[in-house]
Amino acid sequence: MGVTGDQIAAACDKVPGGGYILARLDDVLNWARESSQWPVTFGLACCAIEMMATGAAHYDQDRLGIIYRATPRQADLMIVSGTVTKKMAPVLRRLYEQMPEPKYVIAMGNCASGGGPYYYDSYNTVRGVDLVVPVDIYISGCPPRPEQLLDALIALGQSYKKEHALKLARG
Amino acid sequence: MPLRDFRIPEFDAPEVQLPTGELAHETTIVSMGPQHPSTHGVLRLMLKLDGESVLQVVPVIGYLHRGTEKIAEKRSYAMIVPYTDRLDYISSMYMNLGYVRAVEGLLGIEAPPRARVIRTILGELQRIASHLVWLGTFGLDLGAWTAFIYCFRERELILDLFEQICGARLTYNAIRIGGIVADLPAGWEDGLRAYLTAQEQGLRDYEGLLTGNPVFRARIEGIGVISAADALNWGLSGPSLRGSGSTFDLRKDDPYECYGEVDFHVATADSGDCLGRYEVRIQEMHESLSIIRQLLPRLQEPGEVQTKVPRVLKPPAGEFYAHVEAPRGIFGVYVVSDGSANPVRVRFRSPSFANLSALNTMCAGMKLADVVAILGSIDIVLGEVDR
Amino acid sequence: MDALRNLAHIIWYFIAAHEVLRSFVVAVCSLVFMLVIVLIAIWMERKVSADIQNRIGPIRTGGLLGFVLQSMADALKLLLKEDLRPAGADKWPFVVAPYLVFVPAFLVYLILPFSATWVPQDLKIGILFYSAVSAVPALGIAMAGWSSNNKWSLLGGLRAAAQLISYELPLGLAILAVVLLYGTLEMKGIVAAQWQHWWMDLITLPALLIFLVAGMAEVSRAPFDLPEAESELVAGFNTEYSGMRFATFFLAEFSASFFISALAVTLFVGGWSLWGVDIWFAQHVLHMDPSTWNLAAPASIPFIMKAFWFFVFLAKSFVVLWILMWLKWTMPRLRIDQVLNFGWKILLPAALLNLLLVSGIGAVLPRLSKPLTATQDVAPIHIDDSVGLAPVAQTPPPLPPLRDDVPAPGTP
Amino acid sequence: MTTFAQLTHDQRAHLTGSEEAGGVWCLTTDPRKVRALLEGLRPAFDYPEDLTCIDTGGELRVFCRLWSTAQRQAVHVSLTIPRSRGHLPTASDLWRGYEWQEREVFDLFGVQFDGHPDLRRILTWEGFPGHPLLKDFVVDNDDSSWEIPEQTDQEIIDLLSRE
Repeated sequence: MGVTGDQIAAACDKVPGGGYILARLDDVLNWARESSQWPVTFGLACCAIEMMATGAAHYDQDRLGIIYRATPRQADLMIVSGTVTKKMAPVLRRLYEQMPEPKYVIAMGNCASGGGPYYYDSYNTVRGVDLVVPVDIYISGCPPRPEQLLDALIALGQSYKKEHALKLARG
Repeated sequence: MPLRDFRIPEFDAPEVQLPTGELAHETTIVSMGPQHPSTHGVLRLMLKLDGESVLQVVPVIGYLHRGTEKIAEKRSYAMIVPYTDRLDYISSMYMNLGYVRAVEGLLGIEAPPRARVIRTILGELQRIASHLVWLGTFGLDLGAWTAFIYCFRERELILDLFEQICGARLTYNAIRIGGIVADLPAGWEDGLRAYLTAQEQGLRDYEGLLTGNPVFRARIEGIGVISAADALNWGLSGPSLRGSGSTFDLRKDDPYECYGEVDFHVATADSGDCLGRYEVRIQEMHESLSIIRQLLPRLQEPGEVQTKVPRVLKPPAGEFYAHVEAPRGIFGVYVVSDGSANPVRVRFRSPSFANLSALNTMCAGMKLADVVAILGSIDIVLGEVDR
Repeated sequence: MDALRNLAHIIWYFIAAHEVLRSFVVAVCSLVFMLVIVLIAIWMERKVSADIQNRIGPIRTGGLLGFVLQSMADALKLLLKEDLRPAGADKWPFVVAPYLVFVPAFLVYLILPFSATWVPQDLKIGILFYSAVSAVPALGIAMAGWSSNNKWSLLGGLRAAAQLISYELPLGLAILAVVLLYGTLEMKGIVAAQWQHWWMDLITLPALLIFLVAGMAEVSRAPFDLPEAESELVAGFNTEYSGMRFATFFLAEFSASFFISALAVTLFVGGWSLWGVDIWFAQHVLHMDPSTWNLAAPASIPFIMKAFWFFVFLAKSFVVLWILMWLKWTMPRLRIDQVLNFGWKILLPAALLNLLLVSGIGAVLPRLSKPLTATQDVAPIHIDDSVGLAPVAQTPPPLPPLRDDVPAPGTP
Repeated sequence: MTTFAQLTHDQRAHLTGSEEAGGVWCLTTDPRKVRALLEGLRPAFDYPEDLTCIDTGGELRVFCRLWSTAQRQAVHVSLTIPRSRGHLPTASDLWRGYEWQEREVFDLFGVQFDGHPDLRRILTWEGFPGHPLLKDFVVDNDDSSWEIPEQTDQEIIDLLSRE
């Protein structure tokens, strides 16, 4: 509110040694983002069941600090778990647009990544959710195992390290 | 690839003319879903509310309509089996079984005895797994988180057993035309026995957590009542129908595989409300365990698990309708062949589709929170509603 | 070195001498305390739920320091998020609502007696202050629901308004029973009375149950979490809130949960006292002389005991909080009409009945309510080795002169 | 207990053909007689199991399957209608379960059911071009032509606004 991350970053750049402070600040913020990834509760099809299984006792996503939020407003990422149909695509896009920046998308499973078994001969399937929203991580599998989803979430967390968290801040 | 640009449809409620006069109030139209925590996927309910009371529910479906029936017209008979996995993805085994039985009927062949025993066991395991997902999500709908985690704990054990047979956790493609994919791996029966013991303890856990809980009972007793006659008229099937007192169960009424040879009773409840449907499913899990126990000795008998079928299936021209009692109700498959390698038409009659159609009837006069409970109690899977 | 010490003295003098400044410092301290408590409470919630559900809970972040780092990461991340305001939202109510919920949630900490003499702001009308302030969040929640331009939020806001106001009554009546019994509105006095007469807690046991149930509804914890019922209203009144504003709601919710536990401990479970065990411990293990302690004279009580009581208080509060969590993770949610029916038809009559009962008991025990009208009147306890805790003297002995804790400016 | 012979005898006037295949009674009829046939079947066959349509290439065959819970007996009723603008009387007042099934047949095949209380598209959306399960509905496997037609909720809103 008021001051954006960009302005803080610009101010830091002017101070001698500010670059170092900025880098460390980014590290801390990226650590925070990595440790607290909240996906939106959004299941489309078969993969959603594996997504639920990932949250259950056997795999326990909460170990990584991952909790599901029902409203897109409080979510950091969207796990597109299942086939996206043309009827669903506008809703999915709206959901994505309702999420606050910075936001990420995981395309879970073959259907979300590229249409999967419904690529050919289906009149209602979107052949890959990347036609609708930008995707950061693709997971193969039909459906992927919970371990794969966990791996993707960890990989996404690691990828934050390349970003300037402060410049992404809009708070 | 650039993102497609399209207009996002706005949901605009109609302009409401504010009523005037004393005690004036207006109704609200709320769109629940397609993304909502308790619509079990991508169902959308349009609710007409008067405060918290529900006046009308209009389910809007098709958000997961993938055109499976159209795709099936372009595939060979064996290639359709994996697509059936993805209809009711919570009970894929049963979807396989339904379709495979239809094609077998068309071909006039039958699976070998050992395959039929294994199919029955897999089917009942799948029924328990499916009911566990239902119980967990039903608990979630009512705000009881812990039951969900408990149910998934035992479900993992079933998935491990399935995985040993076919290598997949959810979409099995394990029941094939003329048999099953492979014989049981060594040691599978021991795993099954260990699971049966664990599951019995698990069932005690869930019941301890939910059945006697006064809050849980208060939430579901007398909610979403539908009479047996109404339920039949609406085409309800499975536990949603038996919760109203009907004993209609294809495992008894039109036995297939080994169901004619095992002893079990059809679980029913008379109340016709959410509690009745809950009790039926809990009883069914006990019955399924008993069916599996009865069939366990027959796993010792060696034998083939696959009849010889040609590589390219060309059934004679004709049609066949097969139906099985899937965990959610009657799953019917209607296959029409013209003698070529691809079917003319494959029709999937999905239980959830019919069960969902009666939602408005059940929700009359209920509160908003009850809609969630009722929807949870009829246990729909959007994959098979939309197909 | 001397200059520094002088400076410190001057600052201390200023702080002590100026009531406003002192209040400000106290407020900041209690805010920090609240934030730390909330961080721990959130982590505890996740761990307790994990334990109940056969899971492990957060382990990856922070290692052994996870109890504060995990929640810190969540807060930092939320700070970073874009702060969205929906297109049709009512700007000012939308912006103000989180703070209307948050500020009362930490203001009430001011009146909590954390230890025998450690009360951030010792109000004579402590409980009245709580009753007044705790009614404000209902307004904030209703405002958030109303201004979000979202029907789920609106339903959540309306539910909150109905529920919070309904349960305010049994909550107030349960507190009233305590006030009636001890004859004081001052938190310190209530705890002191329990410290001296531990069996009083048994009389207020029904009131404790009523208070806990009403309190759970008041802070909207399961099974009364209807205003934000996830499976029904998506996220209820905070559906449209993101980033820091959502974090504010989140903090306020956990802060209120802890506060309800702490208040229950203060009013019904003996507060910082340990039912006489603390006295016995001080006397026989630490070889102190409790007969010289005077609650009106803070300096007469050794620091170690105050610290000990502080930890007793925290431990008790967290135990009560754990019970609330235990209930939350094993109970389904009630329906709105059931919640209101329960509040008006069962809890309120029960609270009234309890009030009647307690006033009857209060009439039988006249000497209790007599000398305890204010803390100043609390007599020093006299320990009789043969009896243990002696009853309060009919006529309080003269108070020892108050020692001036504040050093004069300039004195080294 | 109705037997097949008894059934066909009672219903002869409404039938164009009948056979018993694999324990299932298969009846064929035509669009004008179907309503009377179904009304006659209603008392015995209380469960509406399925209703669908098959595009054989030449014409559409509408197929319905009923089940008698008392008799444990299935009956298939089928009839053919022309490909375009086929009209049929609705059966949704006899079996409420057919209400959605008929909507689905309307949606995917374009068969009109006269007297249906709420004949809207069900699986596809309002304004979907064509009826996808007809054999002449061409599915485009090419990505580049993918586009989403306008989707509105007007029909649902109208339905809900009705008193």
